[in-house]
Amino acid sequence: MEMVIFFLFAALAVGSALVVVLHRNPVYSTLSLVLTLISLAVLFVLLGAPFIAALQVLIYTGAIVVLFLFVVMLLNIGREEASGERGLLQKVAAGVGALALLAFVALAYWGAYGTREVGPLTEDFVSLEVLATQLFSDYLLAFELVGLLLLVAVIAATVLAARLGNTPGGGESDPALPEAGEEGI
Amino acid sequence: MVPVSWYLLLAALLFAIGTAGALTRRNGITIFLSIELMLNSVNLTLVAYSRLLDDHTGQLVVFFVLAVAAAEAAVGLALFIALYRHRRTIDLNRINLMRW
Amino acid sequence: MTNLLWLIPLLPFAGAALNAALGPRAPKALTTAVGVGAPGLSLVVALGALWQYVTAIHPGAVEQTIYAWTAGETAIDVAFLLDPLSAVMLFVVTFVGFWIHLYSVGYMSHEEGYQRYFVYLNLFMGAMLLLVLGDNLLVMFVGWEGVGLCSYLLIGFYYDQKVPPEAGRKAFIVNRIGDFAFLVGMFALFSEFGTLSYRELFAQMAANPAQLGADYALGLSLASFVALCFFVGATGKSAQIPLYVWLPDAMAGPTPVSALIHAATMVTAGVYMVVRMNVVYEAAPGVALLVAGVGAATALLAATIGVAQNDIKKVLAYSTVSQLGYMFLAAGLGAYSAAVFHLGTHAFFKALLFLGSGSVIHAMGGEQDMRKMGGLKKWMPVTAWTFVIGGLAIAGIPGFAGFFSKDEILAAAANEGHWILWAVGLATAGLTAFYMFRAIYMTFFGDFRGSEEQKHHLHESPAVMTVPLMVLAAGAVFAGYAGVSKVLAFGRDVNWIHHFLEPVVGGHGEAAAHGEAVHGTETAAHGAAEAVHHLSVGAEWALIAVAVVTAIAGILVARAFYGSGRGVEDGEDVLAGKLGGVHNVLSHKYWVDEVYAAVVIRPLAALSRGFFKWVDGFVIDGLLHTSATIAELTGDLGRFTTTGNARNYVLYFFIGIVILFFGVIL
Amino acid sequence: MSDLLVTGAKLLVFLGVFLGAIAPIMVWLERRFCAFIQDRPGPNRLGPLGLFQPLADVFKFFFKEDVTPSTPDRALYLAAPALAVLPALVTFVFIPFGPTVEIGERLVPLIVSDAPAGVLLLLAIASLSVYSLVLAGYASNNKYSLMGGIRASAQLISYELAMTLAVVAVLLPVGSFHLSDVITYQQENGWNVLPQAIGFLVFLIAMFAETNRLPFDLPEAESELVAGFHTEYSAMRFASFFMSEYIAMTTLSALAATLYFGGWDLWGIDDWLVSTGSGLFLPEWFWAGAVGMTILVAKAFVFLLLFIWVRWTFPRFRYDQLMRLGWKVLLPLALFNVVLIAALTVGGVL
Repeated sequence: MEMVIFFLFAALAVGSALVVVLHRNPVYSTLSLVLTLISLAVLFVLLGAPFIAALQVLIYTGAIVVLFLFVVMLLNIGREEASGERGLLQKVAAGVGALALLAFVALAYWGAYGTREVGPLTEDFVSLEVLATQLFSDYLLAFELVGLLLLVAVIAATVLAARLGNTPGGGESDPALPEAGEEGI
Repeated sequence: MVPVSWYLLLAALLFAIGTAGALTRRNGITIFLSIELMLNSVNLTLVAYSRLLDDHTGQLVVFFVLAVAAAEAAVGLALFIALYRHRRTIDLNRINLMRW
Repeated sequence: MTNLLWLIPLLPFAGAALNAALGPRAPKALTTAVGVGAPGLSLVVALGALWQYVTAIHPGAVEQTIYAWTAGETAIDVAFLLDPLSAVMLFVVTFVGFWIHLYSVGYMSHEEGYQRYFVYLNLFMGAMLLLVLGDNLLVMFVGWEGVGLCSYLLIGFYYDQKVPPEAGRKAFIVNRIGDFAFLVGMFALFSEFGTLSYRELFAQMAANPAQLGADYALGLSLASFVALCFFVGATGKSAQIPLYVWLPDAMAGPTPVSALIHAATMVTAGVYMVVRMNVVYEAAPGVALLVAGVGAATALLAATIGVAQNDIKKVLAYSTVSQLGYMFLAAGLGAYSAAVFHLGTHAFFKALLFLGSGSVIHAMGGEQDMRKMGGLKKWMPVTAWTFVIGGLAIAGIPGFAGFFSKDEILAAAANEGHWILWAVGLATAGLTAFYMFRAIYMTFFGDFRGSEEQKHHLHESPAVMTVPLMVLAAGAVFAGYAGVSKVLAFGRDVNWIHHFLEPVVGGHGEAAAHGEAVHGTETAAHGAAEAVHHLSVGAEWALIAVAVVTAIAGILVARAFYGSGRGVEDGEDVLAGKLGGVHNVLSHKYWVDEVYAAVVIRPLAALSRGFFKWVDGFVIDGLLHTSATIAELTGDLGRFTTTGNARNYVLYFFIGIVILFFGVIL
Repeated sequence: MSDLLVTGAKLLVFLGVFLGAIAPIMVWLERRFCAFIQDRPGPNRLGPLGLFQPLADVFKFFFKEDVTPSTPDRALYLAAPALAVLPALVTFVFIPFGPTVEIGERLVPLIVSDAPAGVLLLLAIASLSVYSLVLAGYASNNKYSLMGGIRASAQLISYELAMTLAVVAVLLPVGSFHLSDVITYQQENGWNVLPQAIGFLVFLIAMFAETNRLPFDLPEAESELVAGFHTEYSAMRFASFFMSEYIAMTTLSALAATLYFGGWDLWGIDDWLVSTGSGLFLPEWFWAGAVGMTILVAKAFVFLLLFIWVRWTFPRFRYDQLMRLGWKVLLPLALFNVVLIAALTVGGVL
């Protein structure tokens, strides 16, 4: 059963990831990313991290990717224009590099763990309480710093996206734009 | 039970796809999406290791990655909007003022 | 108030900082209040501290450490010292300084850069007080450099004209030569004794006198070497042969500056230093004699030049050089208290004379040539009579301050048996009387020789300028009574200043006693000579009479030549015709500047040009150009990677990472 | 396998109640209640009190012509209505409708999915509903639709934040992400609406914004954007949006009832009803489920009536007012509420 779910969603994740990267229309890319994220969330549940899975859906798909979609629609970016000059070398080099990296990492993983399996999930591991306790004790400073980082990001985004004077287009939805990334934290 | 190395391999595959996308695409938004993909593959690795080592630290790092990704998305997209406003494009091949 | 010692130098510094912060647009009244108020408060504190110090029953030296300058074992602190010597200097500097500040309010009132002037002047006061009050040589050196800087700034105050900035540069560079020697002397002392504090230095010297006598460098003993170094430093600051050339040029600055810095206080720093280091000079009799000789030579040389000058400030400038020579003469003869005494009285009457000349220049609308003055007594009586008092004081007429101090110096020369030095001093005294009264007659008596327009503008200066004149005139009269010698007092011991300074400069003090023990033979001979040559009371009276007669003779000669408006015919000095070639030599200041230019400056300039052209232009620039060309070529080669496209850069980055993975980790 | 069977049964019950009963009733109620407020009869021809009117509507939707605009994104155009229904249908699986009961030998909690982070998942899935609006707006190839979609994305994200924070404040004293624990907590400590008054207010307002109901119906503001994101939809596709909105309203109402008003519990009256009923011909577990469901639905209906009442009472907000309310009033208020509740919880008051 678990194996089935794993392969189902792993395949979905890889497939949609390919669509993200290959599709010419950014709207489809964005939606495919949503699929990938949801597949990964399911895998998280399989790995005994339901909280992270919920956060993944809540924050990533519910907020961050919506923001992407929002921007795509706001800027009304159409399809990528036909490939121009000198794209080939870059593509080949990137592809080869990515494959080399994949091969290397895969070999390393396989060498290290093989088909090793882990024991069944324990109550403690799934427990949100243990996770939360650790977050608010050992990682309290990091937590606070992340809060600060988000504040800085909000201010930065507001400053960057704030329009000086009136320019046409975009409609009245702009005020919401900068803050939207704050969702859920 | 699914061996943990499979999750790791899946993550590596997603990472490679994301990398290739980030390097080959010219649309700023798509590149950004590819980077998000890479981030998520790392998240999967972290959760897998969390499971492998029976340690919550991996999950907590994912939590922080989520927060940082949110910040990154907010700032990055604001940058794209500002960029678009000035240049009327987010095709990175056309935004090559870093030369000279 | 001695515990507020630190406040005395700090106040002028604070004043300077405040005025600088307020900026040139600040209301004039505010600038004035700060600029004069700071030294005024400083004076109040100084007087309080001095009163407390002098009236104390056993006035040991007051020391006050403010701040540990150095970390580690060698302790050099920012510390202040109030002992009899610095007390006298403190009084002179703050008192004269304050009145000159006040005078400046009137003198500078119509000038551009009023605020800048007070910033500099306050800065100078602070630096000078640091110099005087410093507890060790390093603090003194900081003050020493500070006053040098302020001197430079103030000489070049009128920076939009040609001459003042050049004069300022000259002063600064010449001073640097002396400062270098000072530094070397300081290093020598530090390397030997490991401290720069006066108290510790003298204590160590007293404890281990052999060290001073030991060979040190250039075939000189430590004492001689150090004494020589310090003396060279002093010749720079105090304008002695051979480094006196800057002082006459320094007259390009505003006249109150000449009065304060280039007459009353800064230039006496060299004298102060020599007196302060008297222990060293006691241990180096040869150098001491050199000091006396140089002092005497400078005194005579400057006096002769002064005779032929027509610029009223130049006359006073050479007079200053001459009087400083007197002080060094005294210091070199071991009559330290006489030197300090003359320093004090000179500060009063020379400041007075300069301020008087300033008043005259102010009235004449900037004219400084005496040949175009005359009869000014009629328009500016206060200036005229205070100037005359100053002249009488410097000439050494009995009853005035200069008489007492000059007499002490001549008596010291006579007592030591250095009759040649005495004769030079006497001749200088006569010349001094002559040129001072030449100036007085040319300026204030006879008929006015300037243009009608100038005549129309003649006026007495405002009270803010005449009051300091009167105060300083009073000082020029009465300051001398602090040091009435035993002979003049008919055997009574009323020489207050001598007794006051005794703990520092002694003669009977600790250090001298030790010096005697070490240099047994020498000092014994010295003492013997002293004993042999010690003059009888009658002989002293005779010598005093000779001096007074010489002074009066000088005045009378001046009157004969210049009285009642004589002496200037067709805008030329009659003396020029009478003396002929000699006058030519004198008016060209013995061509010393020209000689310096030919011997030192031109060869140096030529050498510098050579370095600029060949070493800098060819070797250094060549190396630079070569490396730049290589970098450029390399850049050209790598240029094609710089596409300006961020995606390409990311790709380079990524490929680098992949290579790293495979190369390093595998 | 029987686990799956039970879950399926529970799912069916919920679907039946929600889709088969509540939605049609709501359609009818909206029209009648609106008419009541406007002092007119409303639809009263078909059936008693016009009760069969929804049925007629359904037929009409089925048989109307399906007009499709010429759009470059036909796939997305078709997917959008489906995406609208899906999250709305899924979310209610996390809402409990009764206590844990014994059926035969096994203990069955009367909740479709008792997932570990249930409430979070509910909110997470609910947040996905924004995609349907955005895609509908984008794929319609119509500028009004696009604007509606853009508005929807910003609005939903903004208010989701305040809503989530309000829910967090409820969970704080409970110490669990299970909604059943929230109900148990309320059984012991009284309804949350009193201590959580601020949070409830925030939740209530956010609820209106999340369902695009007046006074926050800017994505479909008919006076500005024709019909907003669903301008280009007709027939059953339009009905899908229409239905999903009602389902979402119902789910959120049930959630509000669960979080703040004790859910299926009614001060022990439910226990009495169950024990009375179980003496009759049906087993106890049936009565527990039926009574719980009835109470829950009754409470939800209070909110649904409120939805309608507000809709016909208040004017629409302007867009900047909407954003100001969300970011400058509700969010700070919700944050303050979280801090307050946290302090009270730590202090032992709650």
